[in-house]
Amino acid sequence: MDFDKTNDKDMQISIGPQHPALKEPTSFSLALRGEKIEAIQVKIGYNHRGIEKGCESRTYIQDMYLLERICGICSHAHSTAYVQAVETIAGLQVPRRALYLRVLIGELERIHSHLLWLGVAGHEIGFDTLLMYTWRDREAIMDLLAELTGNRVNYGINTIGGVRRDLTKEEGERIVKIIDHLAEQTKYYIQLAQEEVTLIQRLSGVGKLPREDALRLGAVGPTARASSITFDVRKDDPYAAYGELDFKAVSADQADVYGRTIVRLGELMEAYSLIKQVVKNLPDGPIAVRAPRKIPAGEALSRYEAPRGEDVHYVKSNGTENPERVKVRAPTLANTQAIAKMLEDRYLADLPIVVAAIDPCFSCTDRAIEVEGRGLMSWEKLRRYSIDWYRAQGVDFRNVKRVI
Amino acid sequence: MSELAALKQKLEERFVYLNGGIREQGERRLWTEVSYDLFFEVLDFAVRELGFNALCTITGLDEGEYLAFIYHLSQGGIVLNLKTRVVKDKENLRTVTGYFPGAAIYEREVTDLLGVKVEGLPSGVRYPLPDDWPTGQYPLRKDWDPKVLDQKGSA
Amino acid sequence: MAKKFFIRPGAMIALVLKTLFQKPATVDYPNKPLPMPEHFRGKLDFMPEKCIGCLLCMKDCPTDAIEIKKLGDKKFEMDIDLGKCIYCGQCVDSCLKKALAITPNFELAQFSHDKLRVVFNAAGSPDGTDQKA
Amino acid sequence: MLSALFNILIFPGLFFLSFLGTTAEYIDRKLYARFQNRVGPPWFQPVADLIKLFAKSEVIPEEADPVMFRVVPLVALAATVTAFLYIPIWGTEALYYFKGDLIVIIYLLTLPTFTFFLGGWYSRSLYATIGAIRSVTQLFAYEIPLLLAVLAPALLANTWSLSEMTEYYTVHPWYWLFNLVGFGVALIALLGKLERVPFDSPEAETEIVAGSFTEYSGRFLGWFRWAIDVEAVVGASLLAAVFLPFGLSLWPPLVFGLYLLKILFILCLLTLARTVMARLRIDQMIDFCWRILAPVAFFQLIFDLIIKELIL
Repeated sequence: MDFDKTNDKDMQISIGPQHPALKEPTSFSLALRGEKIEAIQVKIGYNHRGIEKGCESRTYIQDMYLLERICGICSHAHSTAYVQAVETIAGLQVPRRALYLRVLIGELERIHSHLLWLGVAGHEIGFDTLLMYTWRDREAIMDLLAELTGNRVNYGINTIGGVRRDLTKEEGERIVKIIDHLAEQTKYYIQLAQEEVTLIQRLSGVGKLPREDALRLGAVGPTARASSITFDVRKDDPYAAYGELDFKAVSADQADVYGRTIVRLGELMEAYSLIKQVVKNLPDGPIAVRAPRKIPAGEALSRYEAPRGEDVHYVKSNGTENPERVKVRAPTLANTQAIAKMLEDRYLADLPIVVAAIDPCFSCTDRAIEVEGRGLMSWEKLRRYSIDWYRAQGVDFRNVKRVI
Repeated sequence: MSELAALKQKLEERFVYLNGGIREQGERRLWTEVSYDLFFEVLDFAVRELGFNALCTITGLDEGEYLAFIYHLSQGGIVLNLKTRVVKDKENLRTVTGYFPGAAIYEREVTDLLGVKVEGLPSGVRYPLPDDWPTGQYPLRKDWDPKVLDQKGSA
Repeated sequence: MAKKFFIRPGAMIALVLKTLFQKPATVDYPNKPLPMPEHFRGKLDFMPEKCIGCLLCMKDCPTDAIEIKKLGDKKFEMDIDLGKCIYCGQCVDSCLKKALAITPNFELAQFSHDKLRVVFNAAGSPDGTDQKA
Repeated sequence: MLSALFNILIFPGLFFLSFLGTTAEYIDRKLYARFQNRVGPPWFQPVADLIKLFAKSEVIPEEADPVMFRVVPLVALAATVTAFLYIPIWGTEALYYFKGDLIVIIYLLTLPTFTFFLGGWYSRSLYATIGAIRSVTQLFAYEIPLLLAVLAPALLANTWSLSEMTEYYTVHPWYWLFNLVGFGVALIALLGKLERVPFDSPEAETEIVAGSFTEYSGRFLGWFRWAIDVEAVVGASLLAAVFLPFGLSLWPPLVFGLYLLKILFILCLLTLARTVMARLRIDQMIDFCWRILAPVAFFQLIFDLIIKELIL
């Protein structure tokens, strides 16, 4: 039902922009009848930071770091998608060792993202123990990434023409050791997902998205793969070294939140096997080629299978040091279209887990207004500014009564 | 013949004016450009006959007098980048939500950021700019100056 | 699958009871130090004697955090705003003479923004105020 | 008069109960943390939290009913403390007792839930309203199984007075073993009463912020927190007295120690339950209570009837 057509019997309630269920600002306006959701309106865009516009006034090298900061969790996805597009335009032959290392970091990132997701999903349905356990396991990956790349997030491993850091033999051995441990843990979580009745009760049959609707609405990533769509960019449009590695695109046919959980858990196991293959088959050679500062005119579209789904970057160059246009389509933007469909005839209590099940990353989605020229504000000035801003919106905090 | 070349040939056979205008890039990218009055004919053929069943996104470009839009259509791993142009501030786009219901958000995005009107787009909340964004300001246009935001009365 | 599953509530009981007797996974930071790996990208270090003043670091810095000032003949000082720095380490890669290096020092929080400006002068030692960290 | 005041305010009344309540909260939180491989809070954290809340200023929404908004948290605390006076803890005799006090205890223990409802309802916030409605809906789900479960041992003892009941079980020391199924039912119902995972949908953080307590702050939230802490102890004491009435004829201090062990055991079971389960939706909760919990409680009742008529 259309949100504007809901009637007086419905209770209109808004979840967000600030709400404990949401880790990032977004807004869901719900029309509720009892516990049942009658209509829903999604508003995103609270995190628009002007990154696409910002890219146009920075050099290719600077953009790499700017785009990496679109998202903290899938930072490697964005930076790889971007450098791949630039390398295509410039016609650079990236060394094989660099491609393998990109896969290594990309899969480590997928593990850390999926473990994070599993914890968040547990928290949304009140299963905090799962949150604590998975995030504890995730720490091992974060520490590993810090050791390999120099930071726990925003790895900065990519550079145009290759990667910036090499992998030593000892580091490879350490990776395998940690991966083996995590594989054991993940097997336990897979078993848990099949045994724990409260978990199954809360996940099964919730957030149904039939295959047809998933295709129509353009869902991507695990959201789509849980609806028996087997599309995986790594398989269908192989980039980096994925063409040479052995893995399968995990999919499920439940078409609900439970299916998405199973897909992500399956992808974790695939990622472990991929990492082991990379460490074992890492080719010798240089890790980067020299890239020109001025990229010749041209355009390219690059796709990357981020943990959340297909990430698309379009880069257009005009022969100068700055790109003419950079366009980013993050996976969450494609998946938000499906939220309203998934929540049809569901309950308020299902909203957090259904939204969490697409693994939303609204920072990725929104990207683009810079607050320019205002400089740094002191605490007092910031407070003043917010009061004035709200007053302009018609909210006056001077009338709020203080009790005592 | 590769899959990509086959698709290119099919497009060239169906639309004579595309002859020589289709560029292959790498193994899985096709780039082509059509004028806007012919756009829907090519889109329809690509979606219905060639099986391009998903729209990755719509990229909007400011090319001075024109606004250019690239519709990135995908069929598995292959992407057809279909470019078209409209005259800035004069011509409107028509919605493609008939083919891809999920395209609504991309059309809202180009509406907000480049200031092109999209005919037939279902009503809904704007994206991605805030509700109190000054009208007539389109940040992705090349002549847009971010300083307008610091003027009084804007967010 | 070979393993047999049976659906029940409280499937985790055995594990949580075992965990009860394990050491906590959390670290008592900041009471106990938390060392970062050797190649962690923390605070920058500048060696003025190596700098030739090519300004490539300034050019490549994504956030304009670095400023190289010429003090005299072949004498340069670096002024860095740690509040702007995103610790990407691109300047270290860009530097032709390896006059820049990264250190694993990440505990750089300050109460005042002024203290985040660090000047590495020609004398070789930074006179910034963050050295307590 | 003075001794009555002492009983109500100091021992075994408000002060002692608050001490037990905060200790119980500490044990709950610490155990929860250790189950999750965390360190957990220091021993004074629950008291520190309460002091912090009482030191803070409170905001009452303009649309809320100011009188009800302030009064209900106190009613919640008063009701739970009163209920405790009828529960025997150091012998077979409670401080106050009369025929039918068991019903009064159960009645007094439903009052906090009603105050959650009224508090949420009169805050006029949407989240609080939904939380309030869920609280009351949940009340109808768990109260019947709880009542049926408590009824079974009472039936066996042929009395409605808790003190007389414990006396009966002291005379017949092994009869409490007949009621173990009822104990399980009452334990699950207690989870619902205390609004803990898996039955915490009335205050599900990720859905409706804090349910009924969304608009509460400062002192008033402090009263509520205090009442909930005390409610946990009183609920556990009730279960200990009804279902675990053994060793009551010993030396009173020993009985008291045994009592502490019993409620510790019950509280640990409650914590374990909330550690290993996910939150059920309110419809699933009601479904579970009516379809499974209530029939099981009924089975216990009939079982006791048969035993009483045919064997004893």
